[in-house]
Amino acid sequence: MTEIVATNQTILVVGGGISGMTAALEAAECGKQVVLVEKEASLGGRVSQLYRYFPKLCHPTCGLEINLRRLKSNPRIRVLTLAEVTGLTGKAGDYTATVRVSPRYVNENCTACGACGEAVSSEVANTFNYSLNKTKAAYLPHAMAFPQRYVLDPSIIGTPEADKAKAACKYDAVDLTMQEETLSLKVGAVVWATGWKPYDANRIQPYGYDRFANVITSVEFERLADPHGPTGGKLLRPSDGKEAKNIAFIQCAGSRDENHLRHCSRICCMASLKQTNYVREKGGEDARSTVYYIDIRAIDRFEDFYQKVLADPQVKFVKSKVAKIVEDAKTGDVVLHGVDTEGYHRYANAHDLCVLAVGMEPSVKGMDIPAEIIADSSGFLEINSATAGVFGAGCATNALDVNRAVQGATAAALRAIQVVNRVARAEG
Amino acid sequence: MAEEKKVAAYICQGCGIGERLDTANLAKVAQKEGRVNLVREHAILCNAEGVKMIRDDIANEGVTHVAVVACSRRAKTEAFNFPEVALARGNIREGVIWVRPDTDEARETTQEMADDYVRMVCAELKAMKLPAGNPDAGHSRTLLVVGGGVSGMTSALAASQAGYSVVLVEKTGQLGGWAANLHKRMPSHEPFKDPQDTGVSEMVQAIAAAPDIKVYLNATVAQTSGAPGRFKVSIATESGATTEEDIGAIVQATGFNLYDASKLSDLGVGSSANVVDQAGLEKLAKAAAAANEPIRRPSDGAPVKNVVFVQCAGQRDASGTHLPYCSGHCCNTSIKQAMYFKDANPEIDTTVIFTDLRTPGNGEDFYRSAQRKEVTFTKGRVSRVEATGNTCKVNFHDLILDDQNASIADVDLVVLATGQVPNSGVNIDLPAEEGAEEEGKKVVSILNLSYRQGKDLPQLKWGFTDSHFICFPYETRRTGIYACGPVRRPMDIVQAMEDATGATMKAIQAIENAALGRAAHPRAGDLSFPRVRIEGCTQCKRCTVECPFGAIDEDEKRYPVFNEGRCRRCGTCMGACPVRVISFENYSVDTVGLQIKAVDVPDEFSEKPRILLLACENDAYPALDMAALNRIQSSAFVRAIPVRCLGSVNTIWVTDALNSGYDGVMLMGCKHGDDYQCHFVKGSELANYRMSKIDDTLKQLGLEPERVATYEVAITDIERVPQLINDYAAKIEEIGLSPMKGF
Amino acid sequence: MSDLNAQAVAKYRTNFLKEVEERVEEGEWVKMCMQCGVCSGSCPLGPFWAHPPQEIFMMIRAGRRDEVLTSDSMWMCTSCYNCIVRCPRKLPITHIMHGLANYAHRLGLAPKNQPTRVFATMFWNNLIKTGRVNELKLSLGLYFKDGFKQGIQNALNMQKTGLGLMKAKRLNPFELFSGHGCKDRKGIAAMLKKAREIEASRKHFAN
Amino acid sequence: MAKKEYAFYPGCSSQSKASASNYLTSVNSMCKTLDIKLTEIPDWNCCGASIGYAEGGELPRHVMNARNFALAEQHLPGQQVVATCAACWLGARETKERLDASAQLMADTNEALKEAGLHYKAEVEIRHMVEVLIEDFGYDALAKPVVKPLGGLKIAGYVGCQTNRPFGIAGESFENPMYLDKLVETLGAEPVANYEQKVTCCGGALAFSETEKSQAQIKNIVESAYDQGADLIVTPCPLCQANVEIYQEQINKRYGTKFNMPVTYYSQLMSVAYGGSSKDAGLDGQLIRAPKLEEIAKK
Repeated sequence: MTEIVATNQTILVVGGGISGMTAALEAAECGKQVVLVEKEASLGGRVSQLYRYFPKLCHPTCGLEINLRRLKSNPRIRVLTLAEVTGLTGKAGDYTATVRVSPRYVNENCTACGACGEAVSSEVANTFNYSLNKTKAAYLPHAMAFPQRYVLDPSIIGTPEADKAKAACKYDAVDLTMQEETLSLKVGAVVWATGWKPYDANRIQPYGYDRFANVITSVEFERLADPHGPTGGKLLRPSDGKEAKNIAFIQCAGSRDENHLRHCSRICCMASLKQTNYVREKGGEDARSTVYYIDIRAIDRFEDFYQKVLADPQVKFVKSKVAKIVEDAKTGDVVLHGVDTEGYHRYANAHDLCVLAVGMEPSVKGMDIPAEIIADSSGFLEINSATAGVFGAGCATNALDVNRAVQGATAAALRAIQVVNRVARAEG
Repeated sequence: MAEEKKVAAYICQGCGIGERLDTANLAKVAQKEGRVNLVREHAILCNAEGVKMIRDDIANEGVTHVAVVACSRRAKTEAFNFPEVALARGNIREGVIWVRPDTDEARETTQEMADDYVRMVCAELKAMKLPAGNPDAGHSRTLLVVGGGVSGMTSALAASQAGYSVVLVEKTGQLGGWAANLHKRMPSHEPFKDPQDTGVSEMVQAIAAAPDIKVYLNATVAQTSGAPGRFKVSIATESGATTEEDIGAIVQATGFNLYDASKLSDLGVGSSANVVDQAGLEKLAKAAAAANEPIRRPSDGAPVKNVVFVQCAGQRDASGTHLPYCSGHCCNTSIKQAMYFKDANPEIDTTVIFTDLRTPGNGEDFYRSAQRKEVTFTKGRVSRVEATGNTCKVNFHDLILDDQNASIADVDLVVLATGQVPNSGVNIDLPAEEGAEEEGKKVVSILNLSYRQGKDLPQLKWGFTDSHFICFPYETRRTGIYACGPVRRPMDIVQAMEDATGATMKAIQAIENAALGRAAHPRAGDLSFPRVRIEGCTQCKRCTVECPFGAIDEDEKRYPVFNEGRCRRCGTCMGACPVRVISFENYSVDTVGLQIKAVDVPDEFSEKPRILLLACENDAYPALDMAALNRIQSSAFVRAIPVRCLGSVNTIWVTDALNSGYDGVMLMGCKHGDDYQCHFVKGSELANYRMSKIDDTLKQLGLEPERVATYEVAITDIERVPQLINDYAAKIEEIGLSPMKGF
Repeated sequence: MSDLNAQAVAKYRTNFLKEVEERVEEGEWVKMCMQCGVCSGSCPLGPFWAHPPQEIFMMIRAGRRDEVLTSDSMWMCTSCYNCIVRCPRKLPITHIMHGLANYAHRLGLAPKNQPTRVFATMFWNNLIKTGRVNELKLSLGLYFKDGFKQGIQNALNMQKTGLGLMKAKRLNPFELFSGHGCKDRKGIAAMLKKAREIEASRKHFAN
Repeated sequence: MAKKEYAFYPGCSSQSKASASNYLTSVNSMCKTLDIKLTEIPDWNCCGASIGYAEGGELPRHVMNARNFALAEQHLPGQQVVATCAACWLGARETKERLDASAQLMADTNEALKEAGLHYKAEVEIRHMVEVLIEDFGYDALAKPVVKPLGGLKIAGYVGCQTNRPFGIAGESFENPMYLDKLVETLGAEPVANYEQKVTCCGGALAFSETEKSQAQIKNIVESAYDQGADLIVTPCPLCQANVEIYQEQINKRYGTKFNMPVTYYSQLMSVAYGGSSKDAGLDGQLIRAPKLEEIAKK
């Protein structure tokens, strides 16, 4: 049974992405006790699945490394992975949270030596790579996974595969008897940082994501570009593994669209502008990018990044919401049909690969979240629940870039501290 | 802690170490050469039993220094966590067996590698002390907020609600800043349909009601000295009198100024009274609302029937004449202002001329709401605004209808969406005279820091005092001082309030850290701090100049004065010091120097070169680890030492290495240049510079310049880093072993 | 200029958008377009539009009344509804195009011999006679729309088809004389007359 | 299964000796098997079709449809109105939705209806025959009566526009609706896998006025069916059927193609699969005969 010390001066942070980690670290580095709950098997969230950040084109894993070092050296944070908050009752300064912890089947003895991974033969979809490839059913979620501990996929439990994994482990880290646990924590304040999910591209029918192999999403494109990704960092298109040299980016794929997401997801324009840099970085001088857009939203300081890309002769901009995509059955190329609205020019452009800049949907949408937590009609949390001690942070509250998400998370940490400090003063 | 030092080395046999290496020999090395007081081997050092063994030794044997010879310092940190002793890690898993083939011919060199890492960790421990903490801690728990606008007020209220007292300094006669001049603000909550009240007066009242917020109006900061926890701030008031405040940390919320619209004569400024900027319209709207009248055009007071909003006026300008950036809020602001007219009288024609409409997030709902209210949005580029008596003619290129000569005539009012110019004080990176003279106007310092490195916060771009880092928006270069609001980057009220709350969080954290003498991010919690043997100092000033955080001042005798509270423990000063008088208790010229010397360098006939690799612990070292995790092999002749930052690399390490017969030295640090990755700002750049200087030394020693090489490495370079190592090893074999061996 | 048109110009002067909102079916949606162009790209006859829908919306906002109302663009609409289902702002574009065509037709501004305009007029007049479509008369009417000679030509072109249809019992030569139809033709006529009156008043077609 | 009863709105083209009379024939035969009772709305009138707008305008169009609703409410109370023609269904449904959405429009409509002595109570449901088949029966139920599986037939399911957009069949995608393919499978034939012209517009009413432009569209529709090796095209819409079948002759003239692709209604396939003769299935009504289908019917 997992032992956790928590009081009504403890801060519960839900979500171990960059927002949740930030909120947890800022509070803990201010001397507060924190319990950090993450539903995946390791921390890091969506940013750890990005190859580079805009506008600096630096690597998210760099920041993750720093945050992990802060975390490792901080005794005040208790991390629970494979855990989800299923209930929250009480009031500010006096909450009881119910946390469901799913079995990992690997305990803290794990040294990440990899023996179990070698032992098992069955494979499962590699969700870290958005299922673009497979991984062993005993796996380390990714190279920077924290906790640095393997996971057994539930699908092999009760099969000989699981026994192979257990047999291979010298450190008696594989525990096939692990059961789901439900914990009940006493906490004073809660930071809800459950982040976002990419909008389901299947639902954008005219673009045929469900029908055409070479139509992929922007998050999948990040994995293609990443050395840790399924193609080792090469931009190989799914249909035939051919290197993609002529790539289309479709903006507002799901965003700004009343058939899909009403809101603008804010980051997609910059993300695509950034990804045109990948195309150049990987494909060299003869690589081409075409960005199909409605408005380029390179907001505030990012404008100069846009201007740089605009000046790049290898990148073309077309002010148009693409009407539909047709697949050229012979070549596997995708042909984009539409009208360039600046002066009305009709086009039917063939590309090797088409990247849909999919919108941000708050993760809580469609999830059953504790009644304490108020979401607007788009599923975004109300930033500051006036009297309550529950505060949204990061992309759970709005469509934000990393920088703004972290600002919000830092702010949320203070709001939580205000609550527990009140409790502390009251208790003297 | 026990008086006399007792060093113990623990050698793990798990993860294949036992199979691949002769751990008994490692133990022997630790004993004989490492001279440790206690050596133990264990089958699985990180399991409960192994950890208990170590704890027991600490408790019962009085062990004060622990060498864990097992996996990388990045692994198993929960298990190997002994805060009460000095701890060092010998990395023989990721560092040795995972990067070497399991073959007979490789066995010898692999063992030598491991032996060396044992020697190194023992040597490191010898020179290490458990940091005792900073005696120079400051204990003020008061927050200084500079600027009484929405950002500043938000910060003050947030701090007081968290139980901290606040001193709020506002240069004008009242609180509220720009927001106080607004008629309304854009909506912050669903349904994002209509403008809402600014809420400024409520905030002003809340501040008045807060007992622990002391407000200085018509006041400025005359001087700021000291460090987090012990800032001394003198505040100049109208009367000319200055008062001193003891301050723990500072939030700078000095906001923005309007872009000088008089530079926009093409857009009718100057030629027509009916051309105003957004602030100008707010004034008109406020007046009209107060008088409960329609908004009137300035020229003759006739009610406005036709208004045009020109977006990006003097913004997003690639030509270099005007502001290069976008101010982010202006599209929503024009939408809001168009609603001032439409909500009052739907018959008024309102047109917004834009190139890219930028209404992120729920702003899209606000945009739709404006369209529903029949605000017309036209994608176009305005070329000229002509004054035509009491009206104007707006000429533009209609980009949708592809009409170069489109125009709107009989416009009663033209509103220019001009940008925000940060109010960030002196640009300390400009030479003094330039810094003082910007567009003829004397630039007034805001904080008047008595820091050796300048009066105000360093600026990032275009005068904004933002953080350079995406993951760390509050990674300030002046510890304990945090900027927020439009002084940091262009923003609207919602963002400013969020930002101010975040900055306040960091300021409060700085107060808490200062009280305990702890370092702030990125080495959060580090209790070590630079110590100087002042008697050895030659007053060369390199440390004071090169400190990225302005932590070091100079006293009247020009000796360095270290302000630990400002220090981020990067060691740049240590790397800079030519006489090596600066060190940390757990990281010093010796902790690294002795490791280098501890390595067993075979003679020139052995054909076994030795290469020293100094790797930045943030990007290069993790990359090495992850390469090892993927079992990517690399040369057995390399000995890697993680460093806090390449900036902390003292050239003595390199020359010592070469003198003691190493055949080459590799330095791996972060990207430098405009998009630098170094979290200590200039570390890798400095190292580069210092190594370029080392060439002369090499010549004196009669060595080839290739013997020292620096690389920019990213944390994702898991394939590249081993490649660099192997290429370099090959290069060394090519130029031959060092002639310096055996001296 | 037709009286109706003159009256409209007098009533709305420069504000064409307002005119469209009050008088054109679903016209109040025009202001909601955000110029993404997905409609134009989705139209099967797109290449034949002088001004595609999203451009027409912009022209309306820009007050280009004559250009819009005399254009034959909206007559290109095949009612495929691709634009409607793809529009991110959910504009009922098909209906707006129909509405504009109808309005231009009503004001007598639509291109005189625009074939779809001619056919549509015929179709409606044909169906209201009996309440149901008389396909034979309709097709014959269509053939002879450009005069007798051309009509014979057209008819001959389709002769084989026509005969085929008759053989297949899908075209009835006797429809020329009797054919299908509703019983309550009077009621239908009265009902439609009333409907036109109401619509005229609702849309301010004051005469 | 109990008898299902609906108020039937055949539409102008599906009258005897009208251009889709064979549709009607096959529908009747299909309904007989499925035990569906269709009662024609007495004295129903034209829906105005997709082209009625230009001369008819808005309210008159709605009033025409509302008249049918009123008649159905009056004579066939409680029964849903079922249309077989895509345009009729669309026109009627559009009217219903607009009237439901606007009290004003509803009032105006009834004011006009009064002239014909009618009143619309807004109680009717408007459905397409395909909806009835899929939702009220379901593929499994539709498979049961199959006695002559259409094995060996490869069929291109040409959905077209008006049963598909803007309303469409519940749960189907506008870009790639599957219901015709599923129906074809249900009847034992092989649906064409990726029939890319599945939802291309045939030109609709503009086939009469913009002949060339429409025929270019139709050419693609037929061509792609050939490319995919289809034996015939199946459609749910009379106008689609007529356009795609009738104009092949002219297209051949215009483009020198040799098109001779049968175009049938789903109801004809069902009638045959349910054991109906060519005559029951209205196959004698084909301008371009469907020999393979007729063979199966003969068996």
